[in-house]
Amino acid sequence: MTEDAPEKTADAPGQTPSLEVRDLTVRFAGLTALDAVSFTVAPGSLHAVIGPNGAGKSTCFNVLSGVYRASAGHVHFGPDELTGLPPHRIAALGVARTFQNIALPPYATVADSLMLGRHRLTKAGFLAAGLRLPSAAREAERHRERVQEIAEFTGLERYLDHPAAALPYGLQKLVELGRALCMEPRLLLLDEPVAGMTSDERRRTAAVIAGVREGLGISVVLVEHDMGVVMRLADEVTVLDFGRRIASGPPAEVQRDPEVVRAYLGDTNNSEDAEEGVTS
Amino acid sequence: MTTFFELLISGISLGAVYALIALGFVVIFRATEVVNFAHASLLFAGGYVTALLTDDIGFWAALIVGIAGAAVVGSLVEFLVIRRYRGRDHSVLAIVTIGVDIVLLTDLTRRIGTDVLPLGDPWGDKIVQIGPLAIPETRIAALLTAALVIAVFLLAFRYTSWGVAMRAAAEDREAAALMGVRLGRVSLSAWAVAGALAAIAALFLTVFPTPGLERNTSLVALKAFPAAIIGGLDSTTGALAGGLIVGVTEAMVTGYQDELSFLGRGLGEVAPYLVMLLILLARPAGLFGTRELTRV
Amino acid sequence: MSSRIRIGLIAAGALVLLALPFYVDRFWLQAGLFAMAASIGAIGLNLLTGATGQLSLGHAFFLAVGAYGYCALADIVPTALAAIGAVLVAGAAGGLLSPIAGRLSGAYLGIATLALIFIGQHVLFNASDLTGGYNGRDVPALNIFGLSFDDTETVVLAVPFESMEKLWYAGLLLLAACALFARGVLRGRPGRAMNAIRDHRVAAGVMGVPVARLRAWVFVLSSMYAGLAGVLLALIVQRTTPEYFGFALSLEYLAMIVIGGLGSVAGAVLGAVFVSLLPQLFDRYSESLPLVSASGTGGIAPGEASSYLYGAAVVAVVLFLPGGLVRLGSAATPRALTLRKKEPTDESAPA
Amino acid sequence: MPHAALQVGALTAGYGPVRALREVTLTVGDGAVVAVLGGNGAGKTTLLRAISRTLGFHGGAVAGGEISFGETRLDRLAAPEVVAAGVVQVPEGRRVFARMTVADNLRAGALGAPRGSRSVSLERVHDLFPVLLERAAQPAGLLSGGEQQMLALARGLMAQPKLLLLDEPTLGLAPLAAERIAERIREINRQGTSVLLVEQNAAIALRVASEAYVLETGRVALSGPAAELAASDEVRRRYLGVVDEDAAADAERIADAAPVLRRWQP
Amino acid sequence: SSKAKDDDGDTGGGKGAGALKTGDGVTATTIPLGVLTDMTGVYATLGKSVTQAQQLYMKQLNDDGGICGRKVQLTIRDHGYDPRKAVSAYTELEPKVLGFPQFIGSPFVAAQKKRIDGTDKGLVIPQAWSANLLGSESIRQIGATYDYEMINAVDWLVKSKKVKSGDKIGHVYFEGDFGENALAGSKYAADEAGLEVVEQKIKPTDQDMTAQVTALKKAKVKAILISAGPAQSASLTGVAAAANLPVPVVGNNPTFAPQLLKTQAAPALLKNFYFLASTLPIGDKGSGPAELAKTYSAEYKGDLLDNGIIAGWAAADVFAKALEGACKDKNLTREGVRKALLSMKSYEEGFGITHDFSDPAAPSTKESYVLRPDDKAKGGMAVAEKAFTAPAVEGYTPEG
Ligand SMILES: Nc1ncnc2c1ncn2[C@@H]1O[C@H](COP(=O)(O)OP(=O)(O)OP(=O)(O)O)[C@@H](O)[C@H]1O
Ligand SMILES: Nc1ncnc2c1ncn2[C@@H]1O[C@H](COP(=O)(O)OP(=O)(O)OP(=O)(O)O)[C@@H](O)[C@H]1O
Ligand SMILES: [Mg+2]
Ligand SMILES: [Mg+2]
Repeated sequence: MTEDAPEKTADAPGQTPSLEVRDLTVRFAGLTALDAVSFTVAPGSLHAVIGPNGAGKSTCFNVLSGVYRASAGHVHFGPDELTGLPPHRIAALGVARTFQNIALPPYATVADSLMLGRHRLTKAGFLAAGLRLPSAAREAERHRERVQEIAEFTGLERYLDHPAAALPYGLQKLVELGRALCMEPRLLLLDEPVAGMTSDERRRTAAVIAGVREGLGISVVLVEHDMGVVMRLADEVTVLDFGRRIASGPPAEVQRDPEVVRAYLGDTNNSEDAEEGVTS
Repeated sequence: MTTFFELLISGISLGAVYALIALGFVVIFRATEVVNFAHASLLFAGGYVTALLTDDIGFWAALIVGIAGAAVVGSLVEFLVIRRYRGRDHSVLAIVTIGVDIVLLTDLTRRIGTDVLPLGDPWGDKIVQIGPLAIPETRIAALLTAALVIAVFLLAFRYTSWGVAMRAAAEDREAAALMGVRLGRVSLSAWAVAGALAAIAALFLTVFPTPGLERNTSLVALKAFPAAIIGGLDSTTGALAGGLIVGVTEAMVTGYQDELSFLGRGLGEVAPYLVMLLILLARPAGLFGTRELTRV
Repeated sequence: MSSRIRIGLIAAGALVLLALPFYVDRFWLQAGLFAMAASIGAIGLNLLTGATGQLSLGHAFFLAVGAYGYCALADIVPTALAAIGAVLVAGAAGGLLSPIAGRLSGAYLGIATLALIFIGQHVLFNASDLTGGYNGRDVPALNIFGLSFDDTETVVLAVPFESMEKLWYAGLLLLAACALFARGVLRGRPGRAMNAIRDHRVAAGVMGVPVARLRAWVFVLSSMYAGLAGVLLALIVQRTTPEYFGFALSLEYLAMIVIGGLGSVAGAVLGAVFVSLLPQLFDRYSESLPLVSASGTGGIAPGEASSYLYGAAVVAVVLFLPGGLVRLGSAATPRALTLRKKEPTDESAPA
Repeated sequence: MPHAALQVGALTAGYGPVRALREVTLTVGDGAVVAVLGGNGAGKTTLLRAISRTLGFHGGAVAGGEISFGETRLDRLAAPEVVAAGVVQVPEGRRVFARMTVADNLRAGALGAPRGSRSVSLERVHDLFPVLLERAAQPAGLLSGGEQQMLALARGLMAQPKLLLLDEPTLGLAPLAAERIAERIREINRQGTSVLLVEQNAAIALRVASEAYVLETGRVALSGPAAELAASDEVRRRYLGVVDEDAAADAERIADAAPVLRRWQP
Repeated sequence: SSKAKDDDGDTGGGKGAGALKTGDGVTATTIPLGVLTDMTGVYATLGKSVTQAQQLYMKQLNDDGGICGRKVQLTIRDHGYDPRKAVSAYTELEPKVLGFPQFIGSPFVAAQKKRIDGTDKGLVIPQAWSANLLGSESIRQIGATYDYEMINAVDWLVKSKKVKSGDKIGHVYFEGDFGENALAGSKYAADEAGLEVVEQKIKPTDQDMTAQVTALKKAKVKAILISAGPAQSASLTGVAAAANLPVPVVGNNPTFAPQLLKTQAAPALLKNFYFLASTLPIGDKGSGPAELAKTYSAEYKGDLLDNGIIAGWAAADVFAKALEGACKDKNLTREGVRKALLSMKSYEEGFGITHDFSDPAAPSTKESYVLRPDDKAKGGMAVAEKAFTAPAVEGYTPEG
């Protein structure tokens, strides 16, 4: 049996190609969630996608990861066209993502959840696993070590034996991040990675994300409502509203864009103002 | 041509009975997301109580007691078993209902033993003649009942608080409890209603042209499975459509058995399943069922 | 349980199993063999239903494919090859269903597989050239390198070995191999992917698991286990009849994995032993059981009593022993505790 | 209408051997807005579950202490009875009924409310979140994350609670939307509903609340008037992130200090 | 202790020429027999009556002193029509008993045929009359097989119901050995008589015969044969009558149950239904049935009377007679019993038909009674025509 041997992958580390989203359109019955959206993620950069609730950010991720099908438009990741590929083929190209609504198994431990991220990088099929071929054992051993490394990096090593689903919300978000990292992605899609965290924890998580980009040199697309984190991390920001791109550019520029302020930020802006609110 | 229409009519009338049974599955499925494999034994229980009493207290009274009896059995199943399940996996609960079914069926078949029990209905073997077509009165009654009951449920699910509470509880018990839904009561009422429906289905399954309730009756109820699936497990309209499709398929294939004999004889029972497979290939959630929603 | 005690227990158990044919009579050996065949089938179903979350009511169909496939192939090739061939044919039959097995899940898949039973029985009854129709077929005895698993007596250590004694060892060997294989699968990479599909289909896909393909392969694997169970059953009964491979049989297998423990190999074996030995014990000892009366005396017949008990066991296990019989042994592990639901104990370590 | 105060006294609760709350004492005065802050796993959600009697759904239980709302001892009731007593929780993680339409979700929310008032609350809710009216016929599961959060909140309001328990109501909301929620909470409160607010967005929480508690590993670490807490250094640093200006540098510093993830060499 | 062979041990306790030879579980005081029945499965109807009748028979026999000074002891196993349980039960009882006066389920008997004929060789009386069990010295049915019954039925239709060459007759039959063996007979006889058979195969879960009747009506059949269960014959007869297809319906063996006369189909059954059997009905005035009915009712108060009682009683009686024969031959072993049975050429125990057990390849009789429902008779059946054998039977050889 040769069941699910991983697809041939074109990825060699260090060669992160650019992600090109061209005129991407997604329609649902009676609703256009994405309307001819285009943007480019330069290799190794961190690109933030922001916008009001329901603007189409997660929908965009869903298309990029193959969960939804685009009604029109294209997504190219280097030489590969992502539109139309099933999720596992996209994963095989080195695209990893986290979920806005946590998607962790209810009983598996954190370690096992992270190991699942290694799926595409490992080969052992039914025969190898069933017969316990030494190759399968060696492979598992090697990848467990890497999982340990990633757990240490994300600060999860204390929880490796815990069932992931019983962890508090913020830690579950971290497990999601760790699992995506375990896929050794070339493109990492993060959907609201710091939602539900305290300021302290946000900072730590932001540091992890920054560290990922530094250490691995991969591209990251970040959806986040925490403007602090976005400003801090992003090289480039695209703003969506009602499925349309209303602005894009460097963070500081975008933040001043009146359209963005009207649709998204509101005139009270961010934590400084919030603090004023408290002290006044 | 007459043969064709005779078969069509006979199929539709048989289908009405299947639809009634399938509706029982649908009610439980919508209320609890559980496929109730014990439905056949609820049906058996209802029929048995009716048959037992019909000589002593008359048919209508017996029918009412039978319906109530099956409702009680349904409630007991909920109260003693379903309610006590703490997990979240609906497949496991489905398997639990298999266990319940085994216990109930063993008991009822033991009681019924070797008898064939007539339900003493007022329609007897009377026939309504429409042109060259003969339709048993019982089947017209079944069709009307099925249509009525299904309409009532359609409205109830959609427009009453009971329906909203039931669907909410089925999807997320905790969130429903946070809305003030009394989970126990809702689920109990669903099972009671399913029991009552089963008893009504039992009536039409065991009156003319079948001789009465006997140990195989519960097996016949299995034929409502493809009906429920073809229509879509969570759709009341689907139950009706599925029931009719199964009934007509079965009647046609049986009636034209000679022409189809290259597929082997006795295909009538198998044909609905083949139809079901074909439909599932095209529509994985049945004709009227809601597709699994995934939003991440 | 320390691992040394554990190994000791396992060794002792193995020794007892190996010695049994020298001491117990044909009836018990046959009962044991039925349990072994059931265990193999149940392991296969547990891979599918327990580990991957794909409900199947069609397991009996694949048992039939194995049993009949063996008979039919034995007409043209040596029996040993026929046995292997039958398992492959069962797998292929599972593969044919992959458009459905890959796409459907939950109740829909369950009832779609129910169709297999009815279609399968229809074929068994009607394709009489191949299946012997209602009469069924005689099962040719297995013959491996001149060792024939039939009723000719071979005397071993002064004990006459007939078919059951010989099959006993074959059965043990097969069961051990199947169990170890399944365990390896479950603990390895495929097992993780299977669980991921069960727990969160979309996430599994995004992690790189080819959901439909893996589901289809698990279906194939589980069908092969069922096929092997069918071959073994046929060899034990020495005759295949179509009625046997019905709905009730599929339900029995589901009951086994639920009673034993979903998703675990040991659970499948425990459940299979429980479900297949229970009625035999009842029958055999009906005279001495309270409440149960011997057949033909009115009252609750042994067959009924075991039906009651096995239905009730399914319910009771799910309600009171979530995780199945297999949890009885491992209840004390810390991981089981964090998932178990009970009042907090007072002296407990901080999280 | 007469309102009552929520009293939580020496509450201890946990999940199996996991102790999530230890002797937590807390009061939500009549008509007050009280915020609860705390890091991940501090026990905030557990506190709300204990009050709304839904710990059982998670395999948890109250081990000691008492909870009362006015004259009513909540810790002796079942979850639906708590709702009937006027205490309604908007749970963490939205928990909308995915397969029901938005409209039916709102109807479900009103199941615990007096019958006559439904259309009024429906109007109010649509006023607050116009998008819900637009999407009335759409299955709730298909809404975006933030839209679901609005629906969850709206659904909770449909029950017309006397005390509203909010578990991270601004989670995943855009800044503008979060601001609007904050305003709305104040407004609801002005109309007479007390609020117990669990928030990660401490800035908003402290602005809305009159009093605040800080939970740490299941214990009350700090408490007092919201303004006072907001001024404390500890709270400023940990929950308000007022050192944001240095965040980038901070991030780099942490990244340097933390183990570095190197590329994987297959 | 191991089960190692301690040489010839317990086989044949008897020594010397004049002494009684015993074996296979027979002791100085008891003759153990096995009963493999179905009291909880699809043939529970039959199983219960047969078993109770046999228990009653043995009780009386033992009260009268037993056989060869020994009491006959029945061990009963209910297999619920599950092949695995049936095989297990046979395996369990076989080493302990001399023979089986009852074994329900011809597929299971067939499954054990190899062992019964090969090594075990104990006398088995199946309560199934499928021709494929013929041809074994150890497996002996009592009565005509299904195919012969149907040959007689067709003959009777031609003789008494004005069915003539060129006509069509319907045959509704169960999937499985019962229905298909019956079909073999009806097709043979139809061929001989120049009739055409319209086949309708059904399953036990088909309980509404409307579609079948429609198809048969379309084919313009002049009579309908049915080899199915009671529910099906009631539905078939009722629907045919209601659909203006007033043709005779003729069933065999388990097609009828007295309970049917309480159902809506009763009038139609009384009018159009006939039934072929190899014994008198239990409600017959003849001394055999009447006496049996009386003793049976006295023992099992409230239980319905049906023809299973006669079948069980007759099987017990035949077995007992064979035991007596074996006793007389001083050979109370499996072999002795078999031989004794082979020498019974004209056995008659008051149920109207004479049996000849000397040829294992042929059924013990080829005669059938035609019965008809009678709501006044016990067991709901009365004789419509005396036992006869169709001439066509002569040229017929079962496929067995
Ligand atoms: N499968 C679907 N079917 C129908 N409508 C959908 C589906 N998925 C998303 N939508 C709609 O598309 C719009 C965009 O949703 P999306 O999840 O992309 O928003 P978002 O930008 O991620 O918002 P948020 O910040 O709140 O998460 C929403 O209005 C949502 O209701
Ligand atoms: N279902 C559960 N089973 C076991 N332990 C649990 C469960 N839910 C929560 N816990 C534990 O209880 C403690 C408190 O969790 P709680 O969810 O109340 O924290 P929280 O303050 O709401 O955190 P967050 O801000 O992440 O939502 C944590 O240690 C957590 O691991
Ligand atoms: Mg989103
Ligand atoms: Mg929380």
